[in-house]
Amino acid sequence: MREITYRQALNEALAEELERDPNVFLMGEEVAEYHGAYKVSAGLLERFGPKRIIDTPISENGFAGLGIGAAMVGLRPIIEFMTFSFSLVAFDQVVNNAPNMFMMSGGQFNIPITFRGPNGPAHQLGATHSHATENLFASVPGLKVCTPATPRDAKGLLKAAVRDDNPVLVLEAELLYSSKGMVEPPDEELLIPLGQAEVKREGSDVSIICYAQTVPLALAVAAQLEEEDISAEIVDLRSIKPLDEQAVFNSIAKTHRAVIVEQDRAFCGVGAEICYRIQKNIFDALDAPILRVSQEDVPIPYNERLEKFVLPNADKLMAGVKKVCYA
Amino acid sequence: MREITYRQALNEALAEELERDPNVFLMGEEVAEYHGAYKVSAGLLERFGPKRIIDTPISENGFAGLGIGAAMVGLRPIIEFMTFSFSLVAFDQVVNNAPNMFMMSGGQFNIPITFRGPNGPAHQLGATHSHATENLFASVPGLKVCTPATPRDAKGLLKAAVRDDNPVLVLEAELLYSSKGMVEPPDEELLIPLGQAEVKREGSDVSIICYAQTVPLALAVAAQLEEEDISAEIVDLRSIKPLDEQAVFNSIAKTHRAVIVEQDRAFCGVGAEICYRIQKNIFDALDAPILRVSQEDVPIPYNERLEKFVLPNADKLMAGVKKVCYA
Amino acid sequence: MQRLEQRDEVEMLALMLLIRRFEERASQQYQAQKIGGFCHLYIGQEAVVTGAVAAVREDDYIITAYRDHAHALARGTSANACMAELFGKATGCSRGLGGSMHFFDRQNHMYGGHAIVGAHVPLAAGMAFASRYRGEDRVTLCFFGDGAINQGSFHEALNLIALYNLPVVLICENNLFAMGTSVKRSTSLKQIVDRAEGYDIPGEIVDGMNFREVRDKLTEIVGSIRKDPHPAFVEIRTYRYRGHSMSDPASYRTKEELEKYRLDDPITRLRAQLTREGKLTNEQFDQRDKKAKETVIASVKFAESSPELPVEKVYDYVYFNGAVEAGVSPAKRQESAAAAAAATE
Amino acid sequence: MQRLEQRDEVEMLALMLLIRRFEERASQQYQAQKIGGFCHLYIGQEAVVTGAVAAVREDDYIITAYRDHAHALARGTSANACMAELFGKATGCSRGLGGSMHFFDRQNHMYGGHAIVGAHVPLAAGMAFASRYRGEDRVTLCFFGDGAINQGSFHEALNLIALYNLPVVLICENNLFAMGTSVKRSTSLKQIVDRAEGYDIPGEIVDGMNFREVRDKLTEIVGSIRKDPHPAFVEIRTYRYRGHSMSDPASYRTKEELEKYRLDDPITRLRAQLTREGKLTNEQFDQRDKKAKETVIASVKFAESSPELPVEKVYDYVYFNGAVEAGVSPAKRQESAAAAAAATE
Ligand SMILES: Cc1ncc(C[n+]2csc(CCOP(=O)(O)OP(=O)(O)O)c2C)c(N)n1
Ligand SMILES: Cc1ncc(C[n+]2csc(CCOP(=O)(O)OP(=O)(O)O)c2C)c(N)n1
Ligand SMILES: [Mg+2]
Ligand SMILES: [Mg+2]
Repeated sequence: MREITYRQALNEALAEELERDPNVFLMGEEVAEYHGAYKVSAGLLERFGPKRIIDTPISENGFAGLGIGAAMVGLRPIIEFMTFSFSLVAFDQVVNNAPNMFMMSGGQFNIPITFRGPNGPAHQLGATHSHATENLFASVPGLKVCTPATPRDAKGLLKAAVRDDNPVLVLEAELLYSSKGMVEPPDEELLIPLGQAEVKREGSDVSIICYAQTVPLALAVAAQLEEEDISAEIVDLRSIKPLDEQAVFNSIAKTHRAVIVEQDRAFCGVGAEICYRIQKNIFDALDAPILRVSQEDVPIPYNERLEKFVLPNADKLMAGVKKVCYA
Repeated sequence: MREITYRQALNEALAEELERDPNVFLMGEEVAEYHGAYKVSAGLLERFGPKRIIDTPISENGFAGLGIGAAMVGLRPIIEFMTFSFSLVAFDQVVNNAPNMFMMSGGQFNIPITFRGPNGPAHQLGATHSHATENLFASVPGLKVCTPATPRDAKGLLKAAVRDDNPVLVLEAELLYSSKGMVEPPDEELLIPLGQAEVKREGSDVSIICYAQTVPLALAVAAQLEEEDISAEIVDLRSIKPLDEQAVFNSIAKTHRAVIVEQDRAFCGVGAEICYRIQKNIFDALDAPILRVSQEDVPIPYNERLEKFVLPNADKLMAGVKKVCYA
Repeated sequence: MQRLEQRDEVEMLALMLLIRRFEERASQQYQAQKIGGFCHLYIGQEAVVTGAVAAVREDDYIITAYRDHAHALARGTSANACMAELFGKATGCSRGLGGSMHFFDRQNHMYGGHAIVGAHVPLAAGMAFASRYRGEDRVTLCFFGDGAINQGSFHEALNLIALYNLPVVLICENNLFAMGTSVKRSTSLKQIVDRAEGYDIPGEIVDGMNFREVRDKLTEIVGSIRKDPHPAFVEIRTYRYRGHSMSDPASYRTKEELEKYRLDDPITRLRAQLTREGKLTNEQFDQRDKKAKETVIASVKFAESSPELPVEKVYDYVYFNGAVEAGVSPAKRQESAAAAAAATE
Repeated sequence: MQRLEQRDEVEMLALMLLIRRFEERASQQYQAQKIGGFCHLYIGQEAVVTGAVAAVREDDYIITAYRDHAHALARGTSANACMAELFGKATGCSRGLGGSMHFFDRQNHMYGGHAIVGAHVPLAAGMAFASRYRGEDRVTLCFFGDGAINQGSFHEALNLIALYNLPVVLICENNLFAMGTSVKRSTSLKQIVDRAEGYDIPGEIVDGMNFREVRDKLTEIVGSIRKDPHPAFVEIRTYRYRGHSMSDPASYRTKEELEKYRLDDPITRLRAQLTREGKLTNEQFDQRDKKAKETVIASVKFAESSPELPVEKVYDYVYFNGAVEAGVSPAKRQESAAAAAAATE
């Protein structure tokens, strides 16, 4: 194991998959000569050449569709959205063509494509540039959605996504690109199955369900809670779809209390989905209502303090945990 | 009161609002000369002329945006999507421009626009043409979403939508266009406020929360349940956003049991949202876990039997109600 | 599947007859409520896809919109598989899961059947991208309607196709209407082909009621692309005799206009040409037509007697391999593709 | 607000200086972390918006993308309101809620500030639609970058604009790059203006480093549109001296290229023209420049000392009237608009 950044982990995943399978290619705005707006594809053009690392015009709908067409006939495209806020102009391709083709063709055309890029509010980018899209895409049958929080998960999930024979969205967290973590050495194959949560910290009093940017947030809050003698278990979903509900149930069976801290909007969000499943399946195990900590239901303002105010944060999570613990 | 169809009710609402306010216009594919793909705009071109009833090319993104721009400078556009499955190609305009402008401009530009058209699976149209979009749009702050189930609600909600100073989506139900119901006479102004649910049938044993196409379904099931001595209360949400959670709580406070029957996909759907709110607010009132009846999480197949199998239906709702009633 | 070399003009006429008779029968079965959903007929436009298919190799890629029955038939999908698809049966070319607007036949290189207007043009770009990526000399034919040229996806795809210089023939089947909207009311262009200029893609206008002109023009274009990959745009002028879909009375156009085009019928025209040249007798024509009718009647029987998928099978068509694990082997993928293809026979 | 009649060339030069000094100061404040998010500077392109604004009436509609500081300043939004917006303050032109990419100023007819590439072009169509609907003779100026022409929304809007014959001037600020992608790598067109042919919209190329050329060309076009509404397309060739945004080192282009354009600087050029013609002394120029610098320094002070919105106020900006009731009176709407406009002073 060695310590690398989340960005580097993604870069390694891309390089390894490009190396392994000649049908894999990377396409998107500024991915080649510019090395990616966030430098995730640094060095790939030099190593794999312009045939496989391909810059595009600003045409998300066009190149998302191009990727799907290429996948229909056997290639395995990795499509980068500079951010998932820009995937909204390609929404129809991602939700209508990619996931429906397998059903509509009676099983003749599966679409082995990976859409990836940063997702969720970053820092003061304003309402148009701060979309967390996980609930929108996870709602669509036929898509898979994963949301890595650590360098190790980023590498393992992205590699699994590229090898998956279905459309997979890898929603990266821009604010984590420079964060560091331990990852297996490059000569050890690292694949993390889609749909497997991970308990990032054991605890006994309350389960905090989180993913992506909210994982480090939850871990920090758990450390603080420890000082107040509340033992929080941190369940990192890692994938939103398939959703590892069993891991969530297992944790709550132990703690009897749950707070979900999500990156997206509350309304029809990931937290709502998890809540439904918990109460349906282990209703009697619950000692308190489930709480969710989410974005406020407002367009994201530019002003820094207002932005912080509307995003999930440590104070809100802390308050939520105390409430479910009646502490 | 007189009996008219849902289609006619919508047509009246359009005509009355066009008559009332010269800033109102209707735009969309085939709305003028063809009278609408589903004839909702029959007669309007003849009455209001081509300046106000405007046919477009097949450019949903373009004319949705055109409507938003016109709304920025004081007009009150009604934009018809031939179906909301086609709103997906205009997704960015609807979720990024319409609802964010008011925030991003610091309150200078509100967008008084109505997007309307049929939504949700109709009959054997296949995966691309059967999208129920309510959860996707309701998730977005700044939008309002309503889903009328009866001719009266259709008329009253559409008129309220046109008068609202914010972007409102009126999600009509294609399968209900020819259904009939009692509606106030044309000379009586009918406005149904957005965000107000209605109890469509009183009951004491279980609350069935429903909207749009699932309202007649729930009413039919309630009639059947009555024969088995189960008294179901039918709460028609009418609007998804704002969501009249109080009406839902009031009903469940009485019945202690809830089944949500929704038109969309379960995953991050409307049912999940309602479930979260119920358990958070009246956890102790619940005598059983909340159940939802939704689409199966699969792309909609063309085959009739398979399509029926994956959509919410009376059998599933019946089973759900019995389960929460431990009957 | 028929081999292309055998497809002489009489056979292509027979193909047009098959398409025509198939569509007539589909119309009848739709009215008898054996067919659900939307159903868009191709009657009047037969020379377009027939001429195009006559100009390409079996393994060239073909993709189109929702008015797609003819494209599958022209590609070699059996009338049985097509009719069964309309009936929603497991023996349909999409196993009854796609329906009229979503015909697919991988084995015969028919890549759908796409019902969101314009949204398949980027897919065509991707297919052509893949053939260039692998160094193949395949050409992609992308069919779309006159209404599609105003969609954003059309535009983005055309720019990408031009920029990457992809081997695609963009075939606009200009039948003068998109539902009830005449071309004059959907764009200010005097002719659709001019739009290609905005991408520096060479464009031509072709008479779509004339099989030979379509075939010859496309043969020329495809030959040129095969030698030296590049995009091309053709506006093929044609006409649909029926309404937009089964529910459209088409009252937005005059009987006179329809009659004018009927006089120019592509089947009548090719028949006359062949007869004049001594390549076809009336008897031979009648024989072909009879055969087409029989094939189509048989297809209805086939469809009627075919099974539907068991309802719970629907879950098998959500994710390939129905599972969530990473890394399914390419071998499995081939297997399944073959199985699916077999089902279409 | 300055009245247009007073905007003689010396004033327009002063406006260009204000824009330049504002952007330099914004850059500095960004580096000092007083400004958050993305920040795109206009330095080098000043003659484009200045020339365009000099050609229109105060009440003509103007809308642009995210490189928008200059467009607000040129429209008459105060440097104070602009700088305060960058600082996220309640006195900002968007009350600190929009930020650099989302400048709005209703009172001065500046309609944003739109950060999704291409997505504001349909809005421009709507504004022009509205002015025609009401029988006004306003013209809409829609600015966008060379990168925007490959977006679907651009395409759909252009077709609608052409079809409905709307009074819009489509102004492509071709600065040769979209982030690190040179125009040569984003489209196969030899010149961007050719894209307009695909819609039958008349197009022209204008030298964007030359204030007078921009103003004169646009005056002519706007005059023609005012008389008889129609769309027009201009490709204005310009160059941005800085990187795409504050975080871009712009290593994708050569120093020589940059130097070449700097020699053609729009401010230097207009200054030289005016000096040569005896309309401007060096002293007068220095005075204007000094004033611009002072205005901008004052704007930083203003921004620094301005209040932020209280956090809970954020809920007031989700729905107009903050409420769910139907039927808010137009009067209320006006009130609020006026209040918002007042806040930008
Ligand atoms: C994005 C989208 N918008 C609208 C529709 C509804 N629709 C289906 S076909 C059609 C007309 C298309 O006309 P054209 O492209 O000329 O093809 P044709 O029907 O003439 O073959 C429309 C509007 C759709 N399927 N997709
Ligand atoms: C739909 C969309 N895709 C990508 C981006 C990211 N992005 C912002 S600016 C830009 C380049 C735009 O270049 P151009 O249109 O030439 O304008 P310029 O920056 O040169 O003024 C890109 C790719 C975006 N904002 N929106
Ligand atoms: Mg057509
Ligand atoms: Mg540029």
